[in-house]
Amino acid sequence: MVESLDQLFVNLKHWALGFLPEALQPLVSAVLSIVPLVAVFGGLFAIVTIFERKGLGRIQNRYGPNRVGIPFTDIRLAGFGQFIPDGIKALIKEDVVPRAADKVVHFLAPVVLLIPVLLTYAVLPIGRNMTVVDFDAGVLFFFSVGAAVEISVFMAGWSSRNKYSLLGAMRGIAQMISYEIPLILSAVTVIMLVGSLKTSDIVAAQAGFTAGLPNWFVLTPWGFAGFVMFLIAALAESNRAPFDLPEAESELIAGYFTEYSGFKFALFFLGEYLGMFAIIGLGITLFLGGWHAPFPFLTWVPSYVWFMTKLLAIVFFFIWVRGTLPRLRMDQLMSFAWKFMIPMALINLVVAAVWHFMAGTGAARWVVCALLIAGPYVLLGRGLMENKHLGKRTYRFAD
Amino acid sequence: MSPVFLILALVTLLSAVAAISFRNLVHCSLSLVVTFAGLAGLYLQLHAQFVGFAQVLVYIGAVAILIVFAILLTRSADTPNHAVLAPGWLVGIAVAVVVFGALGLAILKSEAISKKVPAAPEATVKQIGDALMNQYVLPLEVIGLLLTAAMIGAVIIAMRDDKEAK
Amino acid sequence: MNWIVQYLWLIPALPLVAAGIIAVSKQPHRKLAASLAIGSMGLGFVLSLMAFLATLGHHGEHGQFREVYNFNWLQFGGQWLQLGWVLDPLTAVMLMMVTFVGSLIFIFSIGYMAHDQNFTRFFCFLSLFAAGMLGVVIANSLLLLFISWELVGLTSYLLIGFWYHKPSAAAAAKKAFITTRIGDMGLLLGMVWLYAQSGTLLFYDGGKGCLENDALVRMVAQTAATGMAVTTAIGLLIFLGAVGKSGQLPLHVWLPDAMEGPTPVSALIHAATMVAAGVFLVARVFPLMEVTLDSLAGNADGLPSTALQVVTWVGALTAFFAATIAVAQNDIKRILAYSTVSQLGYMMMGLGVGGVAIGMFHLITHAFFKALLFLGSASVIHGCHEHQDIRFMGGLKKFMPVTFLTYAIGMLALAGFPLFFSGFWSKDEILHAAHGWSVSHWPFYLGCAGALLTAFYMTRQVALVFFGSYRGGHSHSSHRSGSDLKSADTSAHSKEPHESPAVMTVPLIVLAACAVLLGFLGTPWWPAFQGYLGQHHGSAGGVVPLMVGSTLIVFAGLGLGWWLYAKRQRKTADEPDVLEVVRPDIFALLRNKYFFDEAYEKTVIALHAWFARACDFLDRWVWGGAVMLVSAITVGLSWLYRATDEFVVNLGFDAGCKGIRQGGDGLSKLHTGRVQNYLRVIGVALVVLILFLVWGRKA
Amino acid sequence: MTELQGYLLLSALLFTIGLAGAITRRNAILALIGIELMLNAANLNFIAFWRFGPNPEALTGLMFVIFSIAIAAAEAAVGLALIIAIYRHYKSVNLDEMNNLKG
Repeated sequence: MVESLDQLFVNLKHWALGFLPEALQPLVSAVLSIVPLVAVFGGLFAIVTIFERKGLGRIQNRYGPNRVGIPFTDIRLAGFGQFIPDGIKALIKEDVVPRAADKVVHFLAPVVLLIPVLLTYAVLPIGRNMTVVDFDAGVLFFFSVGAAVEISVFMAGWSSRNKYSLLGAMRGIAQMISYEIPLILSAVTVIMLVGSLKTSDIVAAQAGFTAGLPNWFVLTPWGFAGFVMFLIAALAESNRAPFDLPEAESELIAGYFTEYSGFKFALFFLGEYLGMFAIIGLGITLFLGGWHAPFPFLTWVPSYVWFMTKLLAIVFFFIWVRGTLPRLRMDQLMSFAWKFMIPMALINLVVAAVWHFMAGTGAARWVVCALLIAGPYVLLGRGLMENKHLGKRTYRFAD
Repeated sequence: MSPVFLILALVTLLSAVAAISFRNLVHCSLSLVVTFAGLAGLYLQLHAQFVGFAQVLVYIGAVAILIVFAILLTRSADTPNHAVLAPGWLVGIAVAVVVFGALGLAILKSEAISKKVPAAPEATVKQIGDALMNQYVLPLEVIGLLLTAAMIGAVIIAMRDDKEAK
Repeated sequence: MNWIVQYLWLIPALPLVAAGIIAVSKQPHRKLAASLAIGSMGLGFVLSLMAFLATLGHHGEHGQFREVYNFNWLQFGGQWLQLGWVLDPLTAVMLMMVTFVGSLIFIFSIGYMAHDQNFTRFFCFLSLFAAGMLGVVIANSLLLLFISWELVGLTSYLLIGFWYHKPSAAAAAKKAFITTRIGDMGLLLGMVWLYAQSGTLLFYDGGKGCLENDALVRMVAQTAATGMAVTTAIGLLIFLGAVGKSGQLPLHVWLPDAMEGPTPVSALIHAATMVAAGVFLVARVFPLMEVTLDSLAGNADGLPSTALQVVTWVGALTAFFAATIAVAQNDIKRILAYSTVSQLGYMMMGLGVGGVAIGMFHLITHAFFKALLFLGSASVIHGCHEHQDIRFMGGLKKFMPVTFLTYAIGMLALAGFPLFFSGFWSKDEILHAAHGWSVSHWPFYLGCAGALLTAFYMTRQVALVFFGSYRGGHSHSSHRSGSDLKSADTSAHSKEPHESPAVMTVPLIVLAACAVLLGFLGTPWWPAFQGYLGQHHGSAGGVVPLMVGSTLIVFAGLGLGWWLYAKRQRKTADEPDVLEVVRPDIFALLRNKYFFDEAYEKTVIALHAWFARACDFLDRWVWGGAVMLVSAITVGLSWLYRATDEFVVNLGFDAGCKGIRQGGDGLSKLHTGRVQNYLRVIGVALVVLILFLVWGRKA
Repeated sequence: MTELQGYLLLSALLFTIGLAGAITRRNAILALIGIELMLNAANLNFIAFWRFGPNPEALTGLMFVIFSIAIAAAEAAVGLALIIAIYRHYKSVNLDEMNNLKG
């Protein structure tokens, strides 16, 4: 019963394939894997936008959307229908392209953004036996495809012939490149200890429980540090607050997609959210045990449910962060990446190695690794905080 | 000659031609990106998965971005209104064609190429890692050193020194 | 395997870690630095004591105790590069000596460097040095040995130039570094050659090592250039490294200048340990050195190998010449430096004529009493407010009694005063062995002369420093001031010399005790040391007359020195030396160290100048000549055209110069300075190459 | 024509295109792009020979390409830095204005 529930979709797919001639099966199976994926995450995108607006509203002590229900009926979902009119609006709005803009590139940019983002989902194990393609170098695939996003950002920024867009694009590229390094480095720790780039292997390596706790990597010293760094870098990679300089409304109107409107704008929006989901999904796969259940007595819950739950939890965390933290300045952003994140990530790499070589020494390696992380953290923080006197600022022209 | 190969080859070649023939540098760099992608696809065709992904990561993720930055920093992002071809470009084309002729001749004439296609070799990431960590560890270290040196050198070269900046 | 062997690496690792921690700790953390350095050394001493006991346990059966621990370091291409460490009596003895003397000197330096503001840096370097030295000692792989060897060289450079702000120190540091490099080049070549020949750099590897029998057999069989066995050639190359490091002729020039460093450094590095590393190296590769065809064949009374003969001669000459130079020096530390050079010569000679045990015995004893002497001189210098010129001292006996007593013991040990002092026994061993050497007796004579001179100049020094009356007024108190940072507070000192604090005197006393007692480990009647190092050489037969002889020599030297310098003390600082009155020319020669430095300057500079001139000549005449030729031809052509102009109508003339202009244009087309044209040419060249590869093969 | 020859011809064409770009365009950055193309052609050759070569399990071709990709990254960084420096000096990136070597 539990098993069948867990494997429901897999079995469904095989059952459907059964009706087809041999020749068609590969193609159809690909389609049958891709379409639901896109549909599910597209829907998730729609829901999350509403959740974000409502959540931000609550955080900022206002209601947020709470009227709209399903149009043409009088069903009111406490505003959860909001995304429908939003979507319709986005689709039917006029698509304005500046005259000076480089038409072709301007048109291609959102597409180039969306395609790699969708590709990244190919390697995410969203449930037991539910990986579209299980590449031997899956994680590498994820990162390499993700790298194409920067190109699209540049295309968008440059092609629309608008200094805000260009500034936003430059900021965005610089930020993405800078934060890609700690992102990859913190992922490398996991890869190093699992000894494989295959996402399914990585999930499998975190199976099982010890003393009622799951063997997730986040529950080890290096894993915890790596996870935190991964989250921060993920925030920056998906241009979320407090790292949303590329589209800082207050300075650059909307950064590199200032000149976009209508459907293209919607595509950008979609692409950004899907990218965020994808990178969170990778984080779950690497550190949070993928689709494994957190407690032994909950293993009967289907795996994909766990994946989605973790995903949503982290998404809400992101929303919370966005509602809480102020935006960084460009130089702060950069120095944070290069002076703090990257050194810490490198140290974490070493710590992971130490963890590996101290295997079998019981509690000793916990203490040693924890110290090896905490010590540099404190020292580095101190070092960076030197000659920075934090405190009450006095503004010359205020009050 | 699988169709996939033909398609990829076509894409690669066309984008490569585009990459050197557009007037606008940014277009050139963008079509260069397509070329890199096509090459990555060819690597996948050749069962070199790891290298293919590495190609995308390095070339599209780093080199292309670098080139774009260089274009913007050297203010050559706009379509030039003067001649884009170096004087004597015809000679250049001729030389290139001759080079291709010679290469093609060599390829087609050589008997060294075996007619039989061996079974697809498999190069898992694990094998590559083992090779890098054991047999090729010294080259790996040297590469690391070289990259560091190149990084420092690039920074120093591109650094605007105060005398010049004024 | 014995656990201590497995963890032998800890001994060098401890000081290394200490050095690292000190390096990152801040300047003012003096206590931390000192305690770390000394603690690591002390711990190292304990460990090496354990190692020593482990070796002591079972030697005798099947030769001597030797255990190795080898591991793969890195793989390039198909093969692994192996490193490892070895524990055998040689290692154990050196470990004991280095750690013990080292920790004593560390303690001493607390007092000596107390006023230096770079205290922590000093201890960081010291620990680093200790790490390198211990690495050299435990290395079982010539590569590891070489790495540590270079580390030692580096630290020596850093420490000689410790007071880098004074030009002489910087120069001395450079000199030491470069001079030793010359030797190390030889060592490197020898290493490479050895690897090429034997395929491994491990000394002992359970039969596969390069110092073990079958490798030696393989190597000695084949001959290098001039018909000498490969082993000999390699041995000589390695010995070159030893020459450079332990200041043998002709590379000894750096050692005296190295005294620019702080005196504890001179004591530790340039007297006790580092310079002994050369001797140790020779002792380590001794099997390689001594092996000859007929020694393998089994008849022991064949001639010693060429390598050993060279070692012997170099040692003997060094021993004698350095001693003569020392006679005429006035700087208290330079005298000791030259005596170090000469003693190192003795060690080399001992290795050459008598084998490992004898040389090593002198090395150990010398390490103790020379460290003692240097520390004593340090305390003297410290007491005299950084004076080093013995002419400005004198009568210090009453100011600093402890220093005087210990110094006297050290001096007697060095001079080889009979029966009670270690120097006597070790030196006597060497002389005895030299006397029995089958090749020539000259080393023996040189050694005796050296012994005489040693006794003489040491007496001179002691007499000038400690007896008579104090000659150093404040007239010269700023003589070396500014030279080091301590001079800042010389004013704080009283002008009278003063005894040093306990932290400095206690090590002196300990060392003095060792200098006396060590000797009895190696008397001919109870050769414990030699037996321990696995050399059971002949009975004490024929030793007694020799001993009496050398005793007489020593007494002669002492008496002469006493008569010349103590009986009639010099009154003022700047009256000429007694010997100077007798034979000024020779004295000048000696004082100027046989003009070695000058000679080197001349030769080296001459060489470079000549080379430069050669290049200049080539440039001026050959290439330049070619250009001249071309221009001449052009001129000739233009003359021709002028002629044609004169005799032919203008038409022809125009045609001519048009032709020339076109030719010039055509040629300058090649030099458009455009990258792309060059690229085109390259492309064409590529084509040609391909065509050649395609068709050139068939043809 | 075997498959290998197909790949080889493709890489030869790529090389030629790169060469042509490097030779004929005035802009230094484009010359660099051409050089990148040539490098990639070489890499393609290595991979092709590794795939169709006698003993692919040696991984030699792969290794070579991995290293050459790394080196290409360094090369691009340095080259572009040079171009930027040149631009700062000449206020132009046209190759035919940089002919100080003209004889």
